[in-house]
Amino acid sequence: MGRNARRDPRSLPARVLTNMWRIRRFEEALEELFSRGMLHGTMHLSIGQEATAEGACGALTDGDFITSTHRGHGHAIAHGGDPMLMMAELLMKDTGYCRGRGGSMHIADVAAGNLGANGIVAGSMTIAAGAALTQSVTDSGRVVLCFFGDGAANEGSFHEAVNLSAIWKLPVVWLCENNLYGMSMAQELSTAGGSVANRAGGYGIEGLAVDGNDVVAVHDAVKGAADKARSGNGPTIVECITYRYRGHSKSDRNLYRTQDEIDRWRDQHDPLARFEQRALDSKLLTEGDISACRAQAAADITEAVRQALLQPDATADDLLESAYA
Amino acid sequence: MGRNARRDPRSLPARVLTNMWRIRRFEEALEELFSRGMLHGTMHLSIGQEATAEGACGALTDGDFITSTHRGHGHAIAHGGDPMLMMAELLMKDTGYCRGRGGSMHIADVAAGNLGANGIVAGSMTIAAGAALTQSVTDSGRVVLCFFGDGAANEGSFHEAVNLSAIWKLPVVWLCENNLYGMSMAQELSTAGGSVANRAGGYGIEGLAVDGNDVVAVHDAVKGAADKARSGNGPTIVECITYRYRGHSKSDRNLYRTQDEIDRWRDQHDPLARFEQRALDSKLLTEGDISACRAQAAADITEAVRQALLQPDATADDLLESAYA
Amino acid sequence: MPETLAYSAAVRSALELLLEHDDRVFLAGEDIGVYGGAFGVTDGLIDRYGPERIRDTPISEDAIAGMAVGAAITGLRPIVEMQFSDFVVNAMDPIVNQAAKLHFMYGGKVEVPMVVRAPGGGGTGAAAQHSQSLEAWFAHVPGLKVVMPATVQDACDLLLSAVADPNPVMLLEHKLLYKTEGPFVRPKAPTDVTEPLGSARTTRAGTDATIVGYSIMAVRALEAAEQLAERGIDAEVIDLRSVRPIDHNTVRASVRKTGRLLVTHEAPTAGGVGAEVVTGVVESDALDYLLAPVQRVCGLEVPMPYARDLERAVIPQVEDVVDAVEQLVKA
Amino acid sequence: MPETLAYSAAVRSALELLLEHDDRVFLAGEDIGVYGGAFGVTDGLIDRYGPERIRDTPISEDAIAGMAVGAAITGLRPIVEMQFSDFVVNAMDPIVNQAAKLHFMYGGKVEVPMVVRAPGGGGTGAAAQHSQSLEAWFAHVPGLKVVMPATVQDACDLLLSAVADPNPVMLLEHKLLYKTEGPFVRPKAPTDVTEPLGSARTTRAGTDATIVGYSIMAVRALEAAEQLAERGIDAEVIDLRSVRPIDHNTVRASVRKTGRLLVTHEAPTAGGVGAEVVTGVVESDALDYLLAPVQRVCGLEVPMPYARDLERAVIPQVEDVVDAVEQLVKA
Ligand SMILES: Cc1ncc(C[n+]2csc(CCOP(=O)(O)OP(=O)(O)O)c2C)c(N)n1
Ligand SMILES: Cc1ncc(C[n+]2csc(CCOP(=O)(O)OP(=O)(O)O)c2C)c(N)n1
Ligand SMILES: [Mg+2]
Ligand SMILES: [Mg+2]
Repeated sequence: MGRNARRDPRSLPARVLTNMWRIRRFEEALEELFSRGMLHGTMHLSIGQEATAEGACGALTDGDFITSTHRGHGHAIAHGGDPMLMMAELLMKDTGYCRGRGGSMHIADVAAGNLGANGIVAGSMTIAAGAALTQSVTDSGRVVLCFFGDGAANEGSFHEAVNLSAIWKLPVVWLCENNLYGMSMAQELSTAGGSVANRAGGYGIEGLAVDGNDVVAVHDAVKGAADKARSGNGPTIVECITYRYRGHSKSDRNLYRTQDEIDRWRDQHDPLARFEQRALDSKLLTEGDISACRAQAAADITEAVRQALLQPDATADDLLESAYA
Repeated sequence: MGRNARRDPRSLPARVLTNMWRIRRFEEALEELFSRGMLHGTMHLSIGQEATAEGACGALTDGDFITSTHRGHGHAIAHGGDPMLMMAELLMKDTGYCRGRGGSMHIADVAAGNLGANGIVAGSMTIAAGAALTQSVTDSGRVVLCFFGDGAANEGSFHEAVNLSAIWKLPVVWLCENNLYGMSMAQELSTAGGSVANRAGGYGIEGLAVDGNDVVAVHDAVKGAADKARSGNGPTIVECITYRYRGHSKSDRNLYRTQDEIDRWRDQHDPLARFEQRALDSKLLTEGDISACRAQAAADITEAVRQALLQPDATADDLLESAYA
Repeated sequence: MPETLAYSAAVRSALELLLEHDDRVFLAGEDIGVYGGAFGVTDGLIDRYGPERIRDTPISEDAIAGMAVGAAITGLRPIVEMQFSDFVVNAMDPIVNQAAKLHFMYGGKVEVPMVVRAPGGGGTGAAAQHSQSLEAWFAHVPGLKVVMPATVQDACDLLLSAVADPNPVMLLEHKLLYKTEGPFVRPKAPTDVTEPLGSARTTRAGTDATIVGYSIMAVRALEAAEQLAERGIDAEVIDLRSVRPIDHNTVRASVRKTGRLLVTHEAPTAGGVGAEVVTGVVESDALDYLLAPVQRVCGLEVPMPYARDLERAVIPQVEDVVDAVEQLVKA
Repeated sequence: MPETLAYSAAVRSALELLLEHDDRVFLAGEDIGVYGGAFGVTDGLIDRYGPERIRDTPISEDAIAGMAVGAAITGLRPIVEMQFSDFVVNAMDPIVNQAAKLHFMYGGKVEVPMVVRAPGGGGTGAAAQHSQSLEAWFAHVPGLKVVMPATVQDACDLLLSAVADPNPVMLLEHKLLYKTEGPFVRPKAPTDVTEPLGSARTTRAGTDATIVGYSIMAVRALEAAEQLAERGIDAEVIDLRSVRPIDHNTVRASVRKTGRLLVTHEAPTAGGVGAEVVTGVVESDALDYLLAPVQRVCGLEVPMPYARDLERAVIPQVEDVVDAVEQLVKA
């Protein structure tokens, strides 16, 4: 399964743009639902980071896997997840991806190759290594793309997972979404050595940093890394420089950065605006196409919310039987 | 306190050589006691690695700290530990360093700057960072030397500790004793990136690899790193290539390496023989001096064992009051 | 006259006192600086005490706790924060294998005066990896002390006592308590407080049944007791406050009086601290006073679910305690 | 006719069967290859199954366990070894936050069939960081199963059952048991064994007192019962075998018969599995059958010391059980 299983007859640029807009509209819809008190808990929005999710997942092949993070809505959508089932999960519905048991931080669709979001920073990295080991020993020809944040690069799990993947030449792509902050901690202050990509050398693997708001650049870098992994040449760290416009989570007062910085990224580096401009310039899409993509994305998410709201509520009836398979 | 507090009027080379012999004789005495059933548990001998311990600790200044490992007898002696109190500990005596509660893997003398051996691989690395933080915030002018093995470099703790030390510019020297194996695991197979020193770049700090069986080379490298740390310029990874002649611990059948390899290291690279030859060649010591050093070391250890055996046994009387300060 | 304060402000006031009076004290943790901590506990402290004493760390729980051990044995008094108690899984080695054992293992020649603060518990919709109550693990580790303040006053006082203690102390706060308010007498100096670690407090005297809880369940137990009073049942409520050591004598004395015992905590039932409380009773002569089987009102045996109703079903509520005590008294 | 085999060989025979019959099974851990494992359990396996299925790992416990989670959810059946159970502190996140929770958290749509083998316990002079018995931690985690075989046969059978189970299972062996020998019927295929996880076994019937133990203390309990028999005391012995779930019914039934309960484990007393066993009894009607306060014969509340006599003092011995049962019966 996976993202490419959704047959969409439109051109690749149209699909990419629509998907990025879907991610943004999904997050915005959540903000709206949250403000109306319809969600529980907190959430971590990826508005501003759409190009990284879409570029990375778009470079994968049917059957490839991803692991995701606490900031995982974009990953799930980009990997072909159904926004309705995601929304249903967040709305605490029994038909949501996790039957209302997981919520925002645990959206998974293992059968479709999304091995799951994870509330533990760097918690999915060793899992990704294991999933890649399965691919390696079964010669499946599939790769695992592991999303992690810049902050995660300072967890011991990062180190152990990357080292293991390097010595075992596992088919994994380590995809760092460097949005400059781990919660309030500036990446440059927390991460000795400057960049995450720079750490690759210590493990004898390749590391590259790309503009994470350029969906094509992300795609190309991940495509290269995935091809390499698939052909048995081991892992790569791909660091995507990007930015989140919203706070870390709902409780964030943004005290650790300036409004000016946020504005600058939004106004000058927005991944959607940039891709639209580029597609126009290179005549891949017309103004009309772009409007159509936007409208499609908006409609998809509106419909997802509408459908999700109609779903039956999650139930505690079989809760006690749910902890064990 | 620390090693230099022991006033020894002899020349530096004589002291260094004697100390290295003390370490070796100490380990040999343990083997002997072990074979006579007088010890409990297992132990990790550092025979073959004496130059690293002595070279590193010899580069420190009074008041500097070390943290040690499961293979820590050499570190303790090199840092000025009293072989009698160590032996008493291993012989389960109440006057041993740890009152018989710690044994081989936990010899410590915090007051004298040995913050302790540690049974957990890489377990002392974050502790060393914390001890270095104390030096930094109190402006003590002291440094912490943290011994760790090549195998420890693949623990998450290594990563987190080194990163923390780098961003906080802590006065710590990361001293890797690379004896080519972590138990049975060859360092080159377990450690992506080739060398441990090579990982330093990922943290933006300096890493250097030296001949760990050359006591002078070790001394010089550590001296440089300690000076740098002391003057506020942060940590360094100093990787010392060395070799252990004995098995990992008492249960090791040495199946993962050849006798030939062991013989080669012992016959061609022995740190004691090499230093003796060098001292002779450069006329720092005479044959007579060397004999005197050896004799002194042997006598010291014999006396340590004799004294230790006379000590009162460790007692369970106050055991229940011992867990809490 | 006591002022009224929020629990989180009480924790902060203890931190301020300590920072003010003791140069050796410093704080470290993720986002405790300008962010003020995930739950706002350290809000504003960095402005007053600077980044050297209010240390923002990388996301490296192992290093945070291990660094604290190293700092503690060399003379500082670290107070570190695990952003959520769930993340302490990444710091088990420094806490359990190092902090808890060094004093013993090194023959009594070193002390490890460090405090780990960690917010636990559910009710915030944060699901399975952000809602755990892991006190039972630490309560099982010789060398550690584990305290869980339920009241605003204790939130301050037990923290002061924890920092004064020469041993490593886990101080587990409950997220939902942070915003609760209560009477507070502000200590003038850390030494004003001599609240010993390890003593329970009887927060309501009663004759019909003993309810033992701690942290948020001590609060809910008291509410339950008030409701029970309306139904003519007079329950005694004990706030354990410390789960290692446990003040078994206070519980036993109460059971000898009431003959009925209910223990409650939010952590899952099986293997929880409640079992230890119960066992402390029935391995003593207090067993003979028991008029009915003991009851536990604790977390269900599942990870914490996200959905509101499911989460509520997993976490013991006031009415669950009320119902169980009613049954107990009828039995 | 059963053959006589060592416990470690029985574990190995289960591993061999599994490797032989199921391609998805692989082993991973530190020094499990040519070294044969720190306790020789995997001796020779790498020669027969190769380094892909007998995977030597770097010293990275977090990655070992996390990798197992990832392999398990994608179709393999990992059996990983923590070289000493003490090192599991470095793998708590993958075990507790991931393996135990994924099935629930992802709405039942994934299974995590992995087994973590870990040798625990003291008596080897390896001191505080190499002698712990940490089962109580895992017994408190919904989503995990925890088994602790005491006999040679169970060492094999419970491992086969653990691997057949679709859930993550902690299989905690005791170092001192590895060399013990006992009767062994060799299964022909993994499916020959249908020993369910979670059932206790009454290893000696008796009428005067119930002794509940597991792992090495189930063995010592049986020895104690034999000595007690000579003194005219007829003890029933229950080998719990599984500490999550706990077979409370077997214990309760026994207590209803004997009226006296002693639980024993090597882990420290406070907060140990014994408390859960006791509570399972006194929250049922079996309480009414208790003729005397329950007794615990468990580890002392200190880290494990190195010196032989001190270590012996901390670990419950056969004579400690004998003495305690005598007192219990007199009471
Ligand atoms: C082990 C662990 N430590 C801390 C946290 C709390 N936390 C959640 S997200 C986050 C920041 C993560 O930063 P980064 O990896 O850069 O991802 P981003 O949020 O920027 O996408 C923190 C500290 C956690 N969930 N898990
Ligand atoms: C966390 C942890 N994992 C595993 C072990 C078991 N163990 C003890 S020493 C050792 C090898 C360590 O290798 P290295 O760091 O190279 O030190 P060396 O023994 O070579 O001096 C292992 C695997 C341990 N003590 N702690
Ligand atoms: Mg980030
Ligand atoms: Mg080594």
